[in-house]
Amino acid sequence: MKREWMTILEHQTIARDTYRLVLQGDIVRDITEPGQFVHIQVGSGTYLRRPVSISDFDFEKKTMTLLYKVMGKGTEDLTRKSVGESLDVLGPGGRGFPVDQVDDDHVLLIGGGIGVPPLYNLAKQLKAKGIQITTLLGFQSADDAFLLDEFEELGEVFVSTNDGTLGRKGFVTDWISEVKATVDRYFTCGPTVMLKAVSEQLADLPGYISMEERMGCGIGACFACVVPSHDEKGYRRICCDGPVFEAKEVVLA
Amino acid sequence: MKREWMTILEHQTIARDTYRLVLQGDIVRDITEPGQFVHIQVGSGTYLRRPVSISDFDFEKKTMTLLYKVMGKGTEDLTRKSVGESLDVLGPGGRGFPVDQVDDDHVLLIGGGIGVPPLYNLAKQLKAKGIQITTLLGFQSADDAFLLDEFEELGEVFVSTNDGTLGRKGFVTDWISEVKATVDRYFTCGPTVMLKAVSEQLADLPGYISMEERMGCGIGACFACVVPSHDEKGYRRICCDGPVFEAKEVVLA
Amino acid sequence: MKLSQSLPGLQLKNPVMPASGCFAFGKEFAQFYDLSELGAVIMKAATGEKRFGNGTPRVAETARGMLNAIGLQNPGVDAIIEEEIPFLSTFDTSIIANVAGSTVEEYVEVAAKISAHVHALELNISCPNVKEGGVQFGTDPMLAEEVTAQVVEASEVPVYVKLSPNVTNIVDMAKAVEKGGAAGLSMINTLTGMRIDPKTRKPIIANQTGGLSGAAIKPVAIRMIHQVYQEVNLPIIGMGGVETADDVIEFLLAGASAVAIGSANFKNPLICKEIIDELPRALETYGFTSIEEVIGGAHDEKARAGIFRA
Amino acid sequence: MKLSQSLPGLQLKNPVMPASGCFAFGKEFAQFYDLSELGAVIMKAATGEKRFGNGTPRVAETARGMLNAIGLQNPGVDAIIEEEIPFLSTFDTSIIANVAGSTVEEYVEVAAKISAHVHALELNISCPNVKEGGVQFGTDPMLAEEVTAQVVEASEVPVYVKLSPNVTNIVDMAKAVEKGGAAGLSMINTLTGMRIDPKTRKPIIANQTGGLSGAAIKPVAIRMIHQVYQEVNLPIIGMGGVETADDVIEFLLAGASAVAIGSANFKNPLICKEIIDELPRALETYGFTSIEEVIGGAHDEKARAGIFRA
Ligand SMILES: Cc1cc2nc3c(=O)[nH]c(=O)nc-3n(C[C@H](O)[C@H](O)[C@H](O)COP(=O)(O)OP(=O)(O)OC[C@H]3O[C@@H](n4cnc5c(N)ncnc54)[C@H](O)[C@@H]3O)c2cc1C
Ligand SMILES: Cc1cc2nc3c(=O)[nH]c(=O)nc-3n(C[C@H](O)[C@H](O)[C@H](O)COP(=O)(O)OP(=O)(O)OC[C@H]3O[C@@H](n4cnc5c(N)ncnc54)[C@H](O)[C@@H]3O)c2cc1C
Ligand SMILES: Cc1cc2nc3c(=O)[nH]c(=O)nc-3n(C[C@H](O)[C@H](O)[C@H](O)COP(=O)(O)O)c2cc1C
Ligand SMILES: Cc1cc2nc3c(=O)[nH]c(=O)nc-3n(C[C@H](O)[C@H](O)[C@H](O)COP(=O)(O)O)c2cc1C
Ligand code: FES
Ligand code: FES
Repeated sequence: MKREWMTILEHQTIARDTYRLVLQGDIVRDITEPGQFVHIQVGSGTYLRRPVSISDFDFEKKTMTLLYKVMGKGTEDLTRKSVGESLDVLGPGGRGFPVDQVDDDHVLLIGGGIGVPPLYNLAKQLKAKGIQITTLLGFQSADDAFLLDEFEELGEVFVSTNDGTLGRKGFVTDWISEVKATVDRYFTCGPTVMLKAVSEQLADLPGYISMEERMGCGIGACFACVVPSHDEKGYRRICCDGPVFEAKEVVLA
Repeated sequence: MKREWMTILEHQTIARDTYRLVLQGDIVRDITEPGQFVHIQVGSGTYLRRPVSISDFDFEKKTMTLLYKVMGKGTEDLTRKSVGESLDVLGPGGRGFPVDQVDDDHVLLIGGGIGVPPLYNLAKQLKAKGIQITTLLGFQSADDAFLLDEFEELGEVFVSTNDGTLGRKGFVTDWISEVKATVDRYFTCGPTVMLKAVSEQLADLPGYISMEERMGCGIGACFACVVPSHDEKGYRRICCDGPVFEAKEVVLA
Repeated sequence: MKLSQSLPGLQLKNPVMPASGCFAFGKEFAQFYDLSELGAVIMKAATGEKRFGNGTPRVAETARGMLNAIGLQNPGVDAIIEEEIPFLSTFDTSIIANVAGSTVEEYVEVAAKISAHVHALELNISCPNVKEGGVQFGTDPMLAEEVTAQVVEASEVPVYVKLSPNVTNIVDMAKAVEKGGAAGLSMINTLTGMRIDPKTRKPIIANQTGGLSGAAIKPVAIRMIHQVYQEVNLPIIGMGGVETADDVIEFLLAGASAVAIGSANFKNPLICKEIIDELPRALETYGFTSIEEVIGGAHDEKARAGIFRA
Repeated sequence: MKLSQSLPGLQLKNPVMPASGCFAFGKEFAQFYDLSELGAVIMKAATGEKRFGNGTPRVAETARGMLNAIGLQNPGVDAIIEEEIPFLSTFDTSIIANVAGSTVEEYVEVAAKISAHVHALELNISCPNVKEGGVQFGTDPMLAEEVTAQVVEASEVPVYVKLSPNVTNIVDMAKAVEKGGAAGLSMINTLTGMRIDPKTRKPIIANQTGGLSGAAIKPVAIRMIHQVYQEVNLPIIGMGGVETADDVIEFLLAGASAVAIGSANFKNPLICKEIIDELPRALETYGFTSIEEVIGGAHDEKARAGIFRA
């Protein structure tokens, strides 16, 4: 883990209030798994850093792609950073999806809203291993959707939107019963209610979930980001033990 | 008095840590006297506004020139503003030099360091009225000096620096005994110790001094910027009763 | 959306007013907007005699805040009645007089004189910047109750007592002044603070300590209002770091019935008017349909928010 | 410039250390720099048994600061002694254990166990985020004196008592723990605060209130240290909003002998090391020739700064 002023190579909007940010720097070389995140100091208008998942990365070019949605002051301020400026980044943080340990035939990826990004590089790596991928993506509305084409290149994709403006109207979880029969494992990221619904519907399958919580340090020192766990230790820190956990490891509220 | 987002037309360094900032906007039209100031909100990194004197202005072009020296966080942040950006300005504030009421033959201007700027437009207006001007300018060192040529176009100029790198070595007040015999009135701006020395040495002449104090509101409402006065009222607010006072009006600490 | 509301002595057309000491007696701000737009105006502190206040510097900047030690400079209660209130009275807004003093007698004298000319009093027992008296009244519940009772007795209008945050137990203070007959509370005054300049090696403020205000103290204000709202049945005028319409909503949710804006007037002299203009839209954004629904809305026993709290 | 200094139990090679709860037990920061560079390390609070702490969210952002309500999550004193202190002991720096508890017995038990393994204790009687016990110890001088005396009795190493700023009279608290036998003071802990989210209409922090830290509270910390320095003859470890070398100097001028850095570690994990590196140059800029000259330098009775204050 490093603190580095990374250079902004690209920065543009890709969906409603949603931005794609490409950063270059040495931190990229330390990435070990898809699903890790970086902790960004946006500027002097915010106090705490903001965690954002690494959606994709390129070792050779030392670049990483972040996709973020404007949710408040920090992400709002972030939109004003221009190409060529540098950004105070701490990372890569935490443990991602243990792609090396996966040797299934067919896996299911389930992403909701701004939980979709960390699944993208995961999908690429799984596909490279020859694993078949089915992806369920859920968004509020057609205007909020992104990465559709990219996931379609990697496997079958089913989309749902809350208002039915794209794909099926409803929740991403509505697709699960139709696809679960053929898959060996699932990987999911999204709002906690979705993670809970997914892990309940797929309770009989092994799965990995990526979680969110408000962070202080982002490196495991402050215990802001804990989630209760089922073992004797009693907790996990999302920033360093996670953000990716085996579904059965943690207690979803 | 207005609050306005003024446009930065020029911004460059003119001496060590000293900058020239040209702003355009409607506030210029409200200027009534040389020696008034504007109260600038530099950005979100500072809380209070920063008072800066109007050094010169042009009614037609709606421009004003500020000269400022980097003294701390606010002025430091100000240096990073670029031409074309807009700046949150409140002004024009206070009362300046009552140039309309002056009808002397020969006046003395005495400026110390970053107290020099407000005397410049004053000098131009006095000169335009046909009044002879002698100017004493004092700086730390040759590297800190500015506006020399400009004042020389308007009358005789005597310069001193603390280290002797330009003009006479010593204080601006060292010149006073040599020039005081011929002048009818004086106008001065600079650090309080200088104002006090000047007003004591020239106690027998009418004079105007421009003062500084830490400000809250800058518009007369908070009573942060008071200076004791000799009359029954007992005080003056620098931001609205001043910053320019008759030398005998106020009590210099 | 209807923003109006009645509080003891006050018909507020909206819940926003400038805080004491940050608006003088209104004249300077009247050049920026029509003061009739304000819910009310809280005037600068009045004392029995004119006061010059503390030495300068009187203000210092801090992280998202400021320190001040003005020292209650004011022309004295008589001059305020003669020279300042007539101007403010030309506007269609409620006037609240901030009453200060060093002794119970002085508080009573000022209250008795000024209360005939205003809609309510804000009893300032919390100024951290004057040596004599002020501080103890604001930190000792018994003294606070006593001075409140006497001022309430002397006043023709309802008395809001302004509480100091520099106490171990804010609820005790609030209960004490409630017992003393306060019609409402005003909270919070400034937190006592200091800044030292490494260049001069001295406190920046001539008075050494000053009162900390601004966004920096908002979490303390919100916490204290939230605490007091649960324990004391008086309407609260909330203050401490209000800078946006969202901040107003946060104060009301905590339990304030209205808010006062202090230091932010120095950053933007139009702030009160701008927030008043923005408030309806901000309330709608968060799905509120009335001001009453917001007040105390962060409390579990939500039902209380509906009842009349005066 | 010589930055080293002896304080009771501590040989500080410089006056900078991470604050309790913001550095865990050092492991996470050891990947960023060599912990031997630190003046000392103050460990996360230890309680008798392991504690899970409060619900989440446990942190919220505020203006130039943050709220936290971790709730003293820690593995318990035995696990800390076995699993954490051995790692920290590999570094050439002093170790201070932060001792917490709900009862005098728990404080004494933790102190007795852990004091054999560290250089000093920081007695935490000021955690605002646990319901039982903690708060009263930190706000009632008699209870504070009592728990201090018993912990001092039980401890093999000097005890620094960490004071809460949420009190009317910080000097009374400092004098009480001085009487109880404290070897030093540590101040300040966090100011109790709250933030409410207008979207959810609820406090952001699950525990409702949290402790306010960061630059926002620095003026309160400086004021309290300045006050206490004049009245109590104990060395002070100062904290609350330190973010720069200039801040360190401001704390020392106010009267602190050393400083601890808390929340700023979250903004920049290298902050302690960077400030230590910058300090000599900053001291020179302001014309200081030794650390001793800075300590208490803002006080008129400057002579006191020279004497050994332990
Ligand atoms: C491991 C992890 C990975 C994430 N990856 C992404 C991503 O790839 N793209 C993306 O758009 N968002 C992602 N998020 C969510 C993102 O961190 C928040 O949307 C962001 O912090 C909001 O900041 P703000 O200033 O805009 O909002 P504000 O509400 O103003 O933020 C206030 C505070 O709350 C925290 N906060 C608010 N929402 C969240 C949240 N959902 N999770 C954690 N902290 C929060 C902020 O960090 C900040 O400290 C991720 C969160 C985590 C924990
Ligand atoms: C009426 C008036 C006219 C001025 N005109 C000019 C000018 O034309 N050019 C110029 O360079 N400077 C001028 N000054 C001084 C200028 O305001 C300060 O140098 C500036 O505020 C310093 O801000 P800072 O953030 O750089 O310093 P910091 O020390 O970081 O400022 C901290 C706080 O102290 C205040 N402060 C610090 N020094 C002064 C000072 N000398 N006077 C008033 N407040 C101060 C700041 O405004 C701020 O609130 C003038 C001051 C006044 C009162
Ligand atoms: C410069 C200044 C002067 C003040 N004078 C008074 C006063 O005379 N009486 C009073 O009750 N409060 C006074 N206050 C406190 C404010 O009314 C208010 O309670 C406090 O500043 C918190 O609000 P804010 O953060 O919006 O400024 C003063 C505050 C400032 C900044
Ligand atoms: C996340 C967090 C956890 C903390 N935990 C403790 C603790 O366990 N024990 C303690 O005495 N203080 C604790 N504190 C208080 C800090 O040690 C420090 O006193 C306070 O944060 C002020 O310093 P700062 O402004 O530099 O953060 C904690 C502070 C934070 C922000
Ligand atoms: S954010 Fe500090 S431990 Fe996870
Ligand atoms: S700065 Fe407020 S009265 Fe002058």
